[in-house]
Amino acid sequence: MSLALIVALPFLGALLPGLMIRSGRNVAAMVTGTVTASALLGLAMHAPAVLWGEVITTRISWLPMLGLDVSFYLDGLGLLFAGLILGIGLLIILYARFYLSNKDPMGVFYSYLLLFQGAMVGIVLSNNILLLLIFWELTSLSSFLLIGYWKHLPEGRQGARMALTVTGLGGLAMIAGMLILGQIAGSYELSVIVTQAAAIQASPLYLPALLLILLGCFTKSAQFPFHFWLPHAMAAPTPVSAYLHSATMVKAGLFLMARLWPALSGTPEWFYLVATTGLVTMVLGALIALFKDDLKALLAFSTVSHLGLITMLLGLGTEAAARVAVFHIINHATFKAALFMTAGIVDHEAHTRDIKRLGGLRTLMPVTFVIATVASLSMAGIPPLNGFLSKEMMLEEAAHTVWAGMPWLFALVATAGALLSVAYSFRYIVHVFLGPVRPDYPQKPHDPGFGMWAAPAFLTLLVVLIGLFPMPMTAWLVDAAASAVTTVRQHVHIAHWHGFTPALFLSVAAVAGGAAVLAGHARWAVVWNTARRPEAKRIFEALVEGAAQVASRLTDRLHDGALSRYLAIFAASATGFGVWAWSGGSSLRMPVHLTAIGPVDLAAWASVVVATLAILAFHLVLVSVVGLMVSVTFIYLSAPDLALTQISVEVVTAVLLLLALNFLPKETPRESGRARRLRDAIVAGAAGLGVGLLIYALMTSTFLFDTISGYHLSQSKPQGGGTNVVNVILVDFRGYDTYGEIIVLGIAALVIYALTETLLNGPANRKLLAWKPDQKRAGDRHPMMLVVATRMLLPIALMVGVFIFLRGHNQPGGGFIAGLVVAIALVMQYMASGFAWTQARQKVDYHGLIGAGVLAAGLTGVGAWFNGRPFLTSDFGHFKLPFLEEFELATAMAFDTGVFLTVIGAVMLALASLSIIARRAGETVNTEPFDVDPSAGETEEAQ
Amino acid sequence: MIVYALHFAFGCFGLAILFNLYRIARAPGVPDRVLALDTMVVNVIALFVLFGLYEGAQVYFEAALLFAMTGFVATVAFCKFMLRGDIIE
Amino acid sequence: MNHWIIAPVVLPALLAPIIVLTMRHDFVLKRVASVASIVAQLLIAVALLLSAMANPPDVYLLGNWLAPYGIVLVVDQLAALMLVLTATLALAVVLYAIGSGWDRSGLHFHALLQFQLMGLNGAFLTGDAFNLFVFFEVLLIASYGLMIHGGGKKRLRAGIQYVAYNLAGSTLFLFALATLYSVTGTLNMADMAAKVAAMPPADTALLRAGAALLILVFAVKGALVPLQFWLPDTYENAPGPVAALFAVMTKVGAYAMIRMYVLVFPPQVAATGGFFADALLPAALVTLAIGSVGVLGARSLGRLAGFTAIASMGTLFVAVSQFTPAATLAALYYLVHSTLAGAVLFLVADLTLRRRGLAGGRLEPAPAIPAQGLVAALFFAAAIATAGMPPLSGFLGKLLVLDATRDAPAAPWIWSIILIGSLLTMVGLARAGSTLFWKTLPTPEDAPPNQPPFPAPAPALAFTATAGLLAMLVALTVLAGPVTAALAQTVDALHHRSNYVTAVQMARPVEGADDGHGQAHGAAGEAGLSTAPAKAAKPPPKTGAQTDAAPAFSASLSFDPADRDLAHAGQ
Amino acid sequence: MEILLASAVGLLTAAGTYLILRLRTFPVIVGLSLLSYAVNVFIFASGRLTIGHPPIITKGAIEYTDPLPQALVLTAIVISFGMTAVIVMMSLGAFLESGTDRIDTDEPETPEGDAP
Amino acid sequence: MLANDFSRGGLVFGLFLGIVIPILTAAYWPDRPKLSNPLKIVEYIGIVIYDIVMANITVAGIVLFKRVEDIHPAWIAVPLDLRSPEAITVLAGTITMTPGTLTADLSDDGHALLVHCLHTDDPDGVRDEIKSRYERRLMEIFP
Amino acid sequence: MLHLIAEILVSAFLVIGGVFGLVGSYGLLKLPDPMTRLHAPTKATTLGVGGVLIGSMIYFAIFKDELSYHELLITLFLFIAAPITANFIAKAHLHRFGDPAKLPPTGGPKQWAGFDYSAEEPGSSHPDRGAEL
Ligand code: NA
Ligand code: NA
Repeated sequence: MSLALIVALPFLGALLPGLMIRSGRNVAAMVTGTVTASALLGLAMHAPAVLWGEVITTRISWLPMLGLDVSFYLDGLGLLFAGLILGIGLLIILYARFYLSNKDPMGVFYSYLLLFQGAMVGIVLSNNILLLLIFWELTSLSSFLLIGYWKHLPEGRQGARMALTVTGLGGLAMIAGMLILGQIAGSYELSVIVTQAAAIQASPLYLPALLLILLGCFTKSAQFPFHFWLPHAMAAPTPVSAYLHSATMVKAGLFLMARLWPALSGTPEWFYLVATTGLVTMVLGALIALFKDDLKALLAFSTVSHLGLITMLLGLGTEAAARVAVFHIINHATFKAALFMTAGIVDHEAHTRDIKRLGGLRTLMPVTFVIATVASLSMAGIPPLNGFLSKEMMLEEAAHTVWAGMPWLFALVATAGALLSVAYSFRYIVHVFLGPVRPDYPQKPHDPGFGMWAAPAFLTLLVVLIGLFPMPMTAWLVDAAASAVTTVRQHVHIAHWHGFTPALFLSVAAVAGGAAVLAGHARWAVVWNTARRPEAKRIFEALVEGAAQVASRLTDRLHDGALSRYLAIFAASATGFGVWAWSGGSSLRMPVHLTAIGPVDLAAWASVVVATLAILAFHLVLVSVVGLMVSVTFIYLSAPDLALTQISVEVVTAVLLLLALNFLPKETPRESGRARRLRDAIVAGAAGLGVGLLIYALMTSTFLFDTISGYHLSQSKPQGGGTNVVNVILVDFRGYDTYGEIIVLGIAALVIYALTETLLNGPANRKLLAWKPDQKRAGDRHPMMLVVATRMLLPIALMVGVFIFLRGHNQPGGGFIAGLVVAIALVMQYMASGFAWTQARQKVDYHGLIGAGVLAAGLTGVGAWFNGRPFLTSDFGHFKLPFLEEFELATAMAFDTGVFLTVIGAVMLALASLSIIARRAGETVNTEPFDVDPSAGETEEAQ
Repeated sequence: MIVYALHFAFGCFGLAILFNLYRIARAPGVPDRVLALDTMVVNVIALFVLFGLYEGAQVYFEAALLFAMTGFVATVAFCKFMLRGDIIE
Repeated sequence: MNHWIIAPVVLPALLAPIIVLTMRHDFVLKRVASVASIVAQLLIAVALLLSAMANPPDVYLLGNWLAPYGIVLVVDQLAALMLVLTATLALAVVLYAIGSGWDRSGLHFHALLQFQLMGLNGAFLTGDAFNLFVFFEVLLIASYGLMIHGGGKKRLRAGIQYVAYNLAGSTLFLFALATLYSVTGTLNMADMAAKVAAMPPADTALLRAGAALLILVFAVKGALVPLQFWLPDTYENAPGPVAALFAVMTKVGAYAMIRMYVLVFPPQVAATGGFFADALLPAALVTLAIGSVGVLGARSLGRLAGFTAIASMGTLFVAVSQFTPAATLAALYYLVHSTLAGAVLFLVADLTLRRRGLAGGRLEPAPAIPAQGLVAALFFAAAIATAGMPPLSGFLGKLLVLDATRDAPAAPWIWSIILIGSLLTMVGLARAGSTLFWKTLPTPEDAPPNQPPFPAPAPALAFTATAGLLAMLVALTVLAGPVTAALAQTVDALHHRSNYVTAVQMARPVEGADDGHGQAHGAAGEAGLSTAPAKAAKPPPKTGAQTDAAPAFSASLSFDPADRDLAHAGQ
Repeated sequence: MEILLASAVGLLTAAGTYLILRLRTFPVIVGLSLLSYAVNVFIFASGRLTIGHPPIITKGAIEYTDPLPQALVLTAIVISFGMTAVIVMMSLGAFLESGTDRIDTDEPETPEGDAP
Repeated sequence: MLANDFSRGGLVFGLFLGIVIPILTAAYWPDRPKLSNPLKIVEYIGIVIYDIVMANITVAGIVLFKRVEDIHPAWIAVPLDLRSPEAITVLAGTITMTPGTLTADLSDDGHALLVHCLHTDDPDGVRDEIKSRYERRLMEIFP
Repeated sequence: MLHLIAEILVSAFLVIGGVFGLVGSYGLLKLPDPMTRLHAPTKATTLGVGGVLIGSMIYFAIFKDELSYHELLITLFLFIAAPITANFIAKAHLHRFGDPAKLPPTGGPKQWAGFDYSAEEPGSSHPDRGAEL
């Protein structure tokens, strides 16, 4: 079976339990087990070759650019770990089937479990370290789901988040570490990296890489000072704890250290970082375990301690120590998984895991007692069990180790760790199973069914068998794995009796001391419980909560909805950045001809200045003055089209603003304080100064290149068919811009209309219905004289509009201005006789007008396709009509018609929307064109 | 002769605009302000016509006509707003 | 000329008014037309992309006018990629909007959506700086309408802020364009590139000022610090599918920045040099930091999603700021990923908060919601994608960015901030997810049923749309190899800017042959590029302040496939 | 003339900027209008200033002002009109719905929720 | 559309518009009055133009040379015999454009005009002159 | 000869127009109250523009051989618009600051139209200050 398939099987299979759970819990468990068993089988098929020393590889190209390939390889180490993961996984699946209660969604559980399993197998089989990283992070994610499985428990949620945060932190550090490592080694393939030890260790980036990678390993393997998350992950259901936190996830860190052992170990940095951390963790974990009253917590810290032990062994950097490490990994997996399961059984049966409430279970749960006792004794290192074998070998290695010039320190501390280990192991037996039967268990326990104790029993059997026959049971596996770790062929020699070695003495001391410590446990416990020491969970929670609080406050401060500040920052940064960019360049000042100043210019300038300043005092009429003077400037500076457009837009905008202002507060309270206004004035002043200087500099410098508008001037008549170059640019050279621009107008009208409808159907409607005018209103809504004048002016205005439209191609004007003129003429009519009266005489639907305009423009553009030409290609020709001389008819005119219609439609739809709001606010509808009709009385009299 | 007359007229209407500006900026009431704005538009129209004369070009007359229209509509709109609040009712 | 190039603009532009006019009262027809249009856009975009992969940039001369005098559309691989991305996203969004009933909560949703797409497509296709402004405005005004779709006071107030901020941005855009026109005398981007390369080193200050203002405009769109302020409130208050669509709006800023600053102002141009890269990087890093901190500190789901968008823009701009092919590739991959991922997150957020009744998006415990398991699973996947965790494409994108920045002088800063930012994002998302989906309150007996404000007509469609986007992310992950290989080609083409410039220069109008009035605009320019086309026709009228310094396109001829070396040699 | 125009543009920009930093919607809208004037004149002036030579092709005329910036300004005017109309309407809508014309939303949140 | 040569085309077109647009806008002007007696119209226009010129000279004199304290403004109500809205509007316009008077308002039944006098010491005389000089003639024009 | 006469005529109209234009705006400054101020620009400024327009018309007709009807159109427009403008500003002023008691009676049963509030719904509030433009 391909390695990729072995890795993929659990992932693919993860879908099944979720689906099969409908067919029952047994089926789900069976399916899950089958998936795992298949993968295990696939692995086993490779086992002989691997044990023989072969390396199996699979490679699928994935992201070659990055050097990320789906590249797996199976060697002894991989085989060991994959076997553990899948084998213990199988047992856990069995155990969980009976452990989980009916209320727990089992399908989901098995799905998560398989996801996790797949991720773990992926880690141990990866050849590519980037791929390994992916599986690494996947284990964090899937364990997050598993730990938080009992989501109703706050400890479960917190534990899950804590595990994710800590291991996630490590994982991210490791990303950096792996990328550096890959860079040094020139490859992300592990099989290459392990051969590059010399290059790696000589690189200046070795230490950063090592630190980052170890951060990942230590967090994952719960090494000091990251040991705190592991016990809290125990909020998970026991099968999860047994699987993740004894056999698999926490060993991922060890696996990686073992994997990179050839490349990274052997340096003082490695030794001091890894061995010391391992040693400290081992002692500290054991010490804490001794005083934990929660069975699972006890086992969790014992796990921390044993992981420290293995880490320490890997840190020593010798081949012998590596062999021991591998051997202990196997042993620990067997007894610890069994112990977790027994703890789960106790919990399941007695409904408590509190040692203080337990004791005397020996007679009530004999089977469990036997299993737990054998496994505990192995954990304590009592001969002839497997734990004894590896512990002896560990002490032997420690005894040979010199730490900072002190030959005794390492052995001493290691022995202390072993001593504590004996103590807590004995405690598990003595305080839980021995002693008198208690009357007050939450539930009177008894042994569970076979299904539940089969798995731990099997593991305990292994404990005994390995203990009795270490060489046939495990030597082949240890050899293969150790060879893979060290890249040198290893032959382990495991024996119960090595003679009177220092290790033996240390071991005996540890057992005796441990028993003594347990005897005085009550006294020590008082000391321990009264001593003040940092509570990791609280620190962590406070840290994360604090970070979140700070983040919230920072974010809320920064993004508090104060647009005025946002815009001040905008203006200030634009000014600052512009000035900075400008000052970094050079400027060549060439004398240019400046335009002279005339009296009219001065008047216009003065008007703009005064009006602008007065606007700050908020006189709206003055905005019109500015608009007027800008138009005058345009006229004066040879831009008649601009002037016409500006003034027309001006008045339409004024009408729009007045319509809206009717409902808005008319007076703006002065709310900002002096400092605030000063700040704004400085920002605004700087922006104004910057813009003023920029445009002055632009106007007084020569064009460095010919502008493209020379072409527009020369080709406007011959190829564009019009003499008004601005209009020809608008409808032809850059007709596409104009197309976009009328669409903007059309959308604006659409948005306004949609918003109006929404308002009239929302809470605003209530406010409108209750709306009272906030100013005294004069009588005479539709003054007769205005109506009569409008009757005369309307035809004139419309004529002007049509006229301006028609001649726009050659003289100032065109569709846009004409549209505005017509709109203004209509507005005049609306103002005079009111909306309803005028609307009643209006056959045109403004929606339709906009749509027709946009479509006309678009279809004119599309029309060129039929001529084989690009969008918006214009065409024109000369035609002769009776009475009229020859004239040109351009398709651009059709386009301009689209513009014309859209403008009228958009402006009128916007105004109509506002009028609808006004009518909702209680405006009544008039049926007569004007309110005062002098002739009305006469007719009545006549009748 | 026309040139001098033109310059004289330019001066007159330019000064007139400044007068209007003063009245807009320092108006005793909004109606006065609107009146001044309306007058300003009419003076601007005169300027356009003068400018057309000065350049001998007709293109400025459209502007004048349009300004007359927009000025009228704007003035009516402002007044209507003062009178009724709602300018299209 | 290949008329398909303009189809992505014309199709929605013609359809939208038809929807408004003829389908006003027939909702089914509207929906069918809208979906059909988007499917067509997707097909056209894919066809354009395939064609662009095999050919040099294709140029469309609008109005048959010779470049640089008229407006040109240029479809190269980058533009086509953005078209495909936009259409893909739009398809999911429109299906979601239909499925969730959002499209009925106000008027004109589908018309506005079509106009929005028109604006986006137009912005990606144009080769003209001012036309870019016009299409920015089209897409913005459509987005204003979509943002306030459905109304409500919070949304309207947030909408005003969004509009006001963007109006300020548009004003700045115009200042920048006028400055650049004033300096270079052109609006055509390829032509501008040529002119900028030929700028005399003694007179660069104004050009730099114009380019600096322009970069800020794109920074506004791309939510780059300190111009990111508009984003959180906008995204939080926009309707769910609209917020999802907005995922591509920020990318318009990134696209425009890549386009302008790789084509016109690359680091090897003497006038501007590495100035923008130097300014961009710190801003991008702060953006990333602020986004990540915001995710951790968010008190509501919408805001959280908004800050993930800011963080992703930070990451994206970090890559953009490098201006190297590898980094640009990383930027493009991350761009595609973050668009899809951001959209998924917003859709899932909408699925969630619409089911939570009064609790809405607030990150507080509430009673369990209908279909909690499915929504939670989608949230988990979306969170993985946005946080850049394996196995989804975010992780690959992040690895690409890290890999591409390893040689940067600021690499330690970049790496630290990206990785710590990831951690903060991850923690923030985990906290949010566990509050929303794990820490549920018991449903009170007398509580009113958690009804969405308006009924979802086809929730399955909404879920499918969301899942479809997720599937795209999975595809992006699995096919990372081919995708990056294609992107490498894109980036290669992008960084050889002479391809683009030459394509625009060489584009020829269609000659008239079929009718008497027919005329090939710009035929005068045929005389050859070595002389100014305007002059070849007849003695041109002089503009007020024109000089005879250089013919329109002459400077561009100094470009050559190895333009970088040449430019260096020229320094 | 250049100095007059530049100073007027600068002043309009400054006043517009000052107004968009106010706290109520209406001054902000007026500020945006002023900015729009400023930028229109800015674009226009970027083609340099010419008196009495409108870009209308006339027999005998040899000098014209640069027509392109004028066309750009026209486009900009139209677009900004559309934008103004939208923001005016939105301000009205927001005021009617929320009862306030404050543009900043940094006041403490009201307890009742809002429709999503 | 209209080519450079503007004269004949323009004229024809102008006529065309002059006919079409009033037809299009007819809906806005119901009950369009029929005018009779074109000679009277010409006479009226002549009188008004003359009065406008005179009015301006008068007003200019007041503005330029009269001390502010010496200006005596007054309000006058002018009862109307005219009933046609168009006629009243023309009258009101005439009043505004001629010597020192300005129409400020209409009564709510439309039967009186409120006129403001810039400077007068004989309000009744002003009222009588308005009625005799303008209103009488308008009565003949608008039957 | 024709040209000389035309030149004199044009110049005269321009000067007269300028003077009236100035007087109109000066009146706006000098006159004491809003109602009197209204008289100056309505009449003088309108006539001033009229003068300039006539000058322009003669100029183009004689010197350019172009018969321009724009001026007529502008004049027509201004002469229709000016009274309405004045009327509206007067109404606005009366509404804001006027006191119906100080006005002459209409002579009929009805009030002046601007002060006739019968159309307003009863009970609507009338705060005294209105909009500040
Ligand atoms: Na044409
Ligand atoms: Na036009």
